[in-house]
Amino acid sequence: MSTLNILLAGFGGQGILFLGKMAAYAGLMDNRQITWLPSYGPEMRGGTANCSVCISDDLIGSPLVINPDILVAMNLPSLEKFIDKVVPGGTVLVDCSIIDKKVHREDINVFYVPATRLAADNGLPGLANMIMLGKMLKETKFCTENALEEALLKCVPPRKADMMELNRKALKIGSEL
Amino acid sequence: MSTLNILLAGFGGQGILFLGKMAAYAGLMDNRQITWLPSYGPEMRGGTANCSVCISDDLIGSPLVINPDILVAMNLPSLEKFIDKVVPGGTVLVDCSIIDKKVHREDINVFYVPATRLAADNGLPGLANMIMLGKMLKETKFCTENALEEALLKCVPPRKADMMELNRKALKIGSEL
Amino acid sequence: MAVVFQKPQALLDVPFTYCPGCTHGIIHRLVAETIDELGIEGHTVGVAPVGCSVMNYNFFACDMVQAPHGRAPAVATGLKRAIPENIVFTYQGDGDLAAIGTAETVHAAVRGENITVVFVNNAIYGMTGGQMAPTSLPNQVTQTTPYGRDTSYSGHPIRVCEMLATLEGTALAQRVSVDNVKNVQNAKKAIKKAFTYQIEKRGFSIVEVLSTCPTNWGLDAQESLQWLRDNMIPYYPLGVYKDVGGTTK
Amino acid sequence: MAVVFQKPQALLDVPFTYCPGCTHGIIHRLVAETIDELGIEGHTVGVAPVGCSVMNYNFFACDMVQAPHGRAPAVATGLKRAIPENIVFTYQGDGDLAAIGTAETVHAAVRGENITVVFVNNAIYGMTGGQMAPTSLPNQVTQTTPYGRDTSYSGHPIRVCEMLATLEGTALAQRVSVDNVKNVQNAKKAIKKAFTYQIEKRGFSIVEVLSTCPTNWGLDAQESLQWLRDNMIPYYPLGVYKDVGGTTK
Amino acid sequence: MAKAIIDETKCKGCGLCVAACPRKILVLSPDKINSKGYRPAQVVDQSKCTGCASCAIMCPDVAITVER
Amino acid sequence: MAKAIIDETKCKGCGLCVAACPRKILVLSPDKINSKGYRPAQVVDQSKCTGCASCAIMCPDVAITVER
Amino acid sequence: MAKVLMKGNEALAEAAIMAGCRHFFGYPITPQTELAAYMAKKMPKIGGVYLQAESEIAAINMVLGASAAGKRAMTSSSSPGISLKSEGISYIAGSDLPAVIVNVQRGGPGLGGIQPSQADYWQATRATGHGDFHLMVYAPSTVQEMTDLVALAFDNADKYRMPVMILSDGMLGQMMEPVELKTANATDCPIEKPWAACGHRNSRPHNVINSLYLTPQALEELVKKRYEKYEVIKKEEQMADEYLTDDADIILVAYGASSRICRTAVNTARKEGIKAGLIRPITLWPYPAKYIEKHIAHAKAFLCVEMSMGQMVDDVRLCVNGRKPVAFYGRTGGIIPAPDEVLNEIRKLTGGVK
Amino acid sequence: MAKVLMKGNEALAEAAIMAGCRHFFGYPITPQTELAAYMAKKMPKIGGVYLQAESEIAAINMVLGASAAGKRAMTSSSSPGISLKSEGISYIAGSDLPAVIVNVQRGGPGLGGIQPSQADYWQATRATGHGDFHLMVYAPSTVQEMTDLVALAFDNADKYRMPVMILSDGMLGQMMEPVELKTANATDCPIEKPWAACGHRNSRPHNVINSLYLTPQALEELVKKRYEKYEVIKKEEQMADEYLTDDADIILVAYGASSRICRTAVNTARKEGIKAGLIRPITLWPYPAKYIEKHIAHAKAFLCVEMSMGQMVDDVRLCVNGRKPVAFYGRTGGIIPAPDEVLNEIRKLTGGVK
Ligand SMILES: Cc1ncc(C[n+]2csc(CCOP(=O)(O)OP(=O)(O)O)c2C)c(N)n1
Ligand SMILES: Cc1ncc(C[n+]2csc(CCOP(=O)(O)OP(=O)(O)O)c2C)c(N)n1
Ligand code: SF4
Ligand code: SF4
Ligand code: SF4
Ligand code: SF4
Ligand code: SF4
Ligand code: SF4
Ligand SMILES: [Mg+2]
Ligand SMILES: [Mg+2]
Repeated sequence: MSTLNILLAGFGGQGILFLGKMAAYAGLMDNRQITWLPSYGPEMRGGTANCSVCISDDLIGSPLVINPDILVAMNLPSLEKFIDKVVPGGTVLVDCSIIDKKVHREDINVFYVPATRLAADNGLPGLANMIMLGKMLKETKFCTENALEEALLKCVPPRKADMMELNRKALKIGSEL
Repeated sequence: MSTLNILLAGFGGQGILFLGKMAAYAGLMDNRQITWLPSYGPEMRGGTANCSVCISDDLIGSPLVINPDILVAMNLPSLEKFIDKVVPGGTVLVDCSIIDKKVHREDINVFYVPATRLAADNGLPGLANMIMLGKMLKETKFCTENALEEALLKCVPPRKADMMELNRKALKIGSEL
Repeated sequence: MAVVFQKPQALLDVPFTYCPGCTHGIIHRLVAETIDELGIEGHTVGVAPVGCSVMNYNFFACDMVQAPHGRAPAVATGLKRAIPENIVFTYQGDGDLAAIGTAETVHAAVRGENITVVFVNNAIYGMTGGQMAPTSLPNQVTQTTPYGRDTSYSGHPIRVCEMLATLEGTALAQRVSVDNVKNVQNAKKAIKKAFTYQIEKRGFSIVEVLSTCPTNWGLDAQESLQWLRDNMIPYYPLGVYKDVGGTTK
Repeated sequence: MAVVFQKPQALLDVPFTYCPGCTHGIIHRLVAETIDELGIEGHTVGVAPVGCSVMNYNFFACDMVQAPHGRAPAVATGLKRAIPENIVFTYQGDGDLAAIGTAETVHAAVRGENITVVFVNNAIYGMTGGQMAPTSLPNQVTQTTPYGRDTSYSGHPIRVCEMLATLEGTALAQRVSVDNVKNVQNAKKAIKKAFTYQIEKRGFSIVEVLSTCPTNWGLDAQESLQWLRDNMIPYYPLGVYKDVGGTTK
Repeated sequence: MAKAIIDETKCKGCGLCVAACPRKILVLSPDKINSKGYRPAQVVDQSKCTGCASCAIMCPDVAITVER
Repeated sequence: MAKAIIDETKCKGCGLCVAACPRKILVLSPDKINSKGYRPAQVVDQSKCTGCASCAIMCPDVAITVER
Repeated sequence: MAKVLMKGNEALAEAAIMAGCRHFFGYPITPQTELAAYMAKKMPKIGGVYLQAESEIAAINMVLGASAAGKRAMTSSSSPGISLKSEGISYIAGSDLPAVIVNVQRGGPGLGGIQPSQADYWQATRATGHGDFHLMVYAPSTVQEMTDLVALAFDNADKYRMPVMILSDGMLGQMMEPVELKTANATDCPIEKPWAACGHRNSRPHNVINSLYLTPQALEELVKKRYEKYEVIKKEEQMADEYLTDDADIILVAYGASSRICRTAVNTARKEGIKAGLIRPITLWPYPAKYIEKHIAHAKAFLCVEMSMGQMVDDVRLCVNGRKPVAFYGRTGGIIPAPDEVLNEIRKLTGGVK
Repeated sequence: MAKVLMKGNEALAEAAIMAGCRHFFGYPITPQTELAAYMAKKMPKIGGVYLQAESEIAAINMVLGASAAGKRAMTSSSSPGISLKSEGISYIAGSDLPAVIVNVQRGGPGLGGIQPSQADYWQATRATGHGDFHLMVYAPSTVQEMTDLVALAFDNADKYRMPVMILSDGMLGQMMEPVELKTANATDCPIEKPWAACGHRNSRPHNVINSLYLTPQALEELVKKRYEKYEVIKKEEQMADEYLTDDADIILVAYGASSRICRTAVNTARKEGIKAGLIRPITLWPYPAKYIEKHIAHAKAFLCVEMSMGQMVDDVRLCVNGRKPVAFYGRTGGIIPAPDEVLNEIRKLTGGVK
């Protein structure tokens, strides 16, 4: 099955769900099947937030990603919770400005992205998520570049046009890392 | 099946349910199977009250008497409602001090008992029901005489001992008609 | 000779199924007279409760909806929000309104729902054969308080108008009685005011009518009126508890 | 050096699951301190509501029962009638107590049920993500009043203490706040009084505690306290609304 | 002259009209029983009727029409 | 001398204690992040503490013990 | 004890008291009112609790509370009232609390009527509320059984820590039959309940009564454990009564009120030479499948008779599983079928002759 | 219209509005909150009514009122809230009123959990309240279907004058998928409702909306008429989706969320050479028996997969009626089964090989 299973996880407030939505829309813009499923309910109050995104050429069965092809971990509890679930050969992106642990698996590709620090350094507060997305695009080619741009148009409301540029900037930083 | 199906019907306040209870207890005292089922709910507010009593040597199926062997009718609506349901050969007792209609069926035994007037005349207000019961015993032998006396002991609480005598008197009047 | 009193148009020509002397009938007539006088039958929808008056959908000439026990105010809310230009009233007993329907009653008032509630308080569950209602009086003997209502065990009777008067959404909360001619006439005025407030979009109006239940009180019709006077009125004082348009007790 | 302040015994050593700055935690502590001071933990049974505090059965050291949404007073009634020598309290949010649980609340008070209710009014449904509560303030923006609570449409917020004060069975109805040290101390006194009244078998006692929901109000902890002061206290005046043992506002 | 007309088929013999009439001209029929089994109210002296409608106002079964 | 002891594992960095302290000797840690991801409160100058317990009274997470 | 004549509702109430029930919470509804009235009269005299709740919802939650405290608690209602209790019943099941709930069924749906009915079978056996759970359901068919089964209900509720329903109907509730009341339980808490929330008295860790499990794994584990218990109950607790089934060609299946009518019909059919028999389920859940299984080989057909549009017939079909034809006859709306109607169905199935 | 990404809950809400629904009455509960929030946002802008009721009970009765007035009305909740609505739903059915009720199921019983579940199947298909009646029940399995079926639900509610349920779950409610919103209905009352209690305007006799029939004969007659209507619905309205069933040896039966997992499992099984197929019921009542019937001859076995301890499997068994083996696999408590678990069950049934 050509389904790409993506799991995005971190603290609430890091824009995890938005990150997922961007990924999903990008898939949609590529004319593929997609699903997006957030964790929900009071568990979010505990501070963690995560979200499953599937992109496929076929109808998607379970939208719940248990064994991700791609894991984006934006805090330590998330990394610890999900790292063992990543499929062999999968890709893991770690925000290493927040997580100072290393991943010990050998059978996966791990990228350490200091996204939060980069965002702060570049005057892009709250856009660490887009930096991660840019990096994810670069390393996994989960969608076309054009699709991501179109996704941005879908996800950022027109009245927030200024945000658009900042987002583009963050994506670029990520994709050039 | 040796089941005797009795239907007792009249206005609320005429002691219809008590009449049924007496008949039922009498059956019990004869060591027979018995059931007693009242009409219930707001229909009683309409003013009518009726009650099914079955006496049998075998387990009793439906306690609801649809086709009575014995019908005791203590007001006109009741008589009109049930007269056609009486089984051929059945017995009908009509309180003719209240109902001035005659029954036109030929295949049943009809007894006209001026119970309410007799009760009034004999200083037994409210005991027309027992006069009907006395007459019923006489005409149908639905129980032994002894059983009826025992039923009285069961149905009239000891502290109402004075009522006991009045009841006996009413039963006697009925059974001697 | 002119007819000075007759059955109102808003009552269908169907005999009431109430017990002899039960004042539900008087209250029905007052509601119907109000509908006649305001000329609103064609756009009035009534909500029948579960209780002795459950079948009042057979009596009132306006459109009627029968609601689950206690839920008449919610049903009325649905009806009113659907067609706000209609006049919507509920007619509810004390078990229906003040026991199982407490939340629906309070929140219709909280919302200031623009409906009229005719609340018939007879201090008992009439239809089910005379059990204690939340409004049954201290020491009142009922099927479920065979030794009299023990307030230390079952609580004190609830005074609905007083309680609802604390809510901002309540436009009118008035208690009346139908135990004599004068009180019946006052009751009529209150009911008419309640409907008028609805027409004027003032919010939630409730008229609590002290009523009898000869059957379950074990009294005759006339004795029942006396019992109402002697026992209910002292505990449930007649009067206006809230009136956005006028004086409040 | 002596310990002058520490976690009360009646709180288990389990971290609260509340959001940072949520005053549910303060109120928990006050209840626990009361239990400690009265020495009643061993014969106290608490009833947890459905709401953010649903899992307080994990926090209180006394026996606990988790009740269906709104039904805590009924569950408490069952517990209390079963073992009257036990001390039974409910801990309920405003959605739980004042919306779905209105009937259970009112009738526990009507019965003068000898229980204590700790009523946490944060003007919102916290747990489900910030919908309008019956206590949400006029114009308050919530998930289900995105344009602000329109009182002409959704009604005015309900003042529970004022309403329950009209009922004879209510022994104590007091509103307090936990927005500053002094108010927290007053809140503690009220809660302790409510428990004491239960021990003295005086009937139904309720303490309404104005509380914050930083998460769903979209404010930080400190701003939330300010919002409470600026908006809630004016609408919900602090004070004693009924007190069978003393002065009433 | 006024007139109170009682619909005997509707009357349930509750007697509330009897008690309400200030002229005391109503009674429950001592002999008649209507189809529902009740003794209907009757006007014993129509001529005394003032048409005050007290009877009708108290009648729970809307059985009374008053003319004046 | 008094002492306010903050259990950093319990603290959620809400800052209510910081605002409540009359001596203004509490701050949220500028650098530390606890296991829950919060910046815990810290006492910057213990010597100024009066042991008034205002901080503890306002702490929703019962993270503060006060000695005096 | 000598037999006395009692109404089903009253007999059930007295038997509950004799079984140690001292906590009854009710709300009036026809045709179960006598049950509550009886409790109201008796409980104060024996130090028990009769409390009239403000609603059925409050009543079931008071039961939840009293049961959580370790007491034998009960509530009764009729069809619409049971719907209102369904959330609470689901909570009681989800909290593993014992409780006895009586449904004196009447005609539905909606306000319906007040005459006897059996149209709440599905609700009782499959969905008295939301989620994966079951009640034990007993179906008395005589006033005597109204008393006998209530004692069993309390015992099994305690034993299995689950809610148990007595599924009765207006006919059984209102009728009088001779009844012998069995000996009483001494106490209202005959078995140890170390789990009860009765105050820990500083001598044990706190007890928690709860049905919330936010981790799906934990919730699943608990539900599965409960279903293991259900398997035990299915094995141990099936009850049914058989009448002339041994050689029967056509086997009627009916419970409660309708089973009585069927018995009469079976007798008449036998007189006509039709080999009819009757299986009368006493437990509706667990369904007495093994009683049906026994007869599948020799029976030519089954006829399920209910006072509904056909609900239990699903269970009969599930048992028979296509091996023999299963027919249905039902009346609804509060009508008690007459024996002759049933007899006619029997005749139809047998081609009119033996 | 271009496809947009929407949450199931929101898509359903928007589709309801497009279907002419202007009256929504709700009460918050996870995982359906977004549905109400969406209504709260949209309704005021289009002159519709969004009202947050004081409880689920009030909400369903407001629906009853608005529907009685002739309007397309809707409410939504999740499992415990549906239990509370059950009395009202029974009234709506008994009053022959249209209404659309959404259940975004979560784990039970009791307070349970908030993760997706399918354990309210029995409640939805057999006993959403007391008495003899049915709802039509639609089970979407994609966000697109959440929208398509809600339109159908409103149409059929009006057409048959009965309550219709959308039986969804937390997964479908919370997830986003691309969705195309179909064209809108012009009005909130697309068909004539001469029976509505909307005020007679002095131009017709009064209308009465009611479910009380004290004469059992009258009640029976009405119920039987309703069941005749149900027979029509059973004939006309069965819906199911088939996937690779034509040559299938083993046929999975699953609806909603679990059907998606089954589809993946079927694909994998096919790759392993196992001839698996899937029947996905879209209507749960009427149960799509004819879709199952078609395949009984050639299928070697059926496997019913649910997010419950086994509820719909009863209906599969009733259809198959012993002609082929029917197996069951389920997860409960809020757990979504993984395709591999289902694949394993398929393998077991086929002996591991084709
Ligand atoms: C849910 C539900 N609970 C209980 C009943 C039974 N019931 C019918 S009427 C009634 C109470 C009626 O009392 P009230 O509202 O005071 O009206 P009244 O008959 O006195 O006029 C009850 C409890 C019911 N039909 N439905
Ligand atoms: C019967 C039922 N309806 C709705 C819910 C969903 N629900 C959970 S908590 C809650 C409201 C909580 O608000 P509140 O009582 O104010 O407590 P808070 O979270 O604000 O402390 C609701 C509606 C439920 N669990 N059960
Ligand atoms: S039972 Fe009472 S309230 Fe009902 S009709 Fe009779 S007298 Fe009136
Ligand atoms: S959501 Fe609100 S009430 Fe709930 S824990 Fe968070 S801040 Fe407190
Ligand atoms: S109208 Fe007046 S005077 Fe005439 S009968 Fe009636 S009450 Fe008496
Ligand atoms: S008040 Fe009416 S019902 Fe009563 S006796 Fe007079 S006429 Fe008859
Ligand atoms: S005890 Fe008082 S002085 Fe010391 S840190 Fe706390 S608030 Fe400040
Ligand atoms: S009040 Fe408590 S939780 Fe908040 S910052 Fe201070 S110590 Fe931490
Ligand atoms: Mg009443
Ligand atoms: Mg709240």
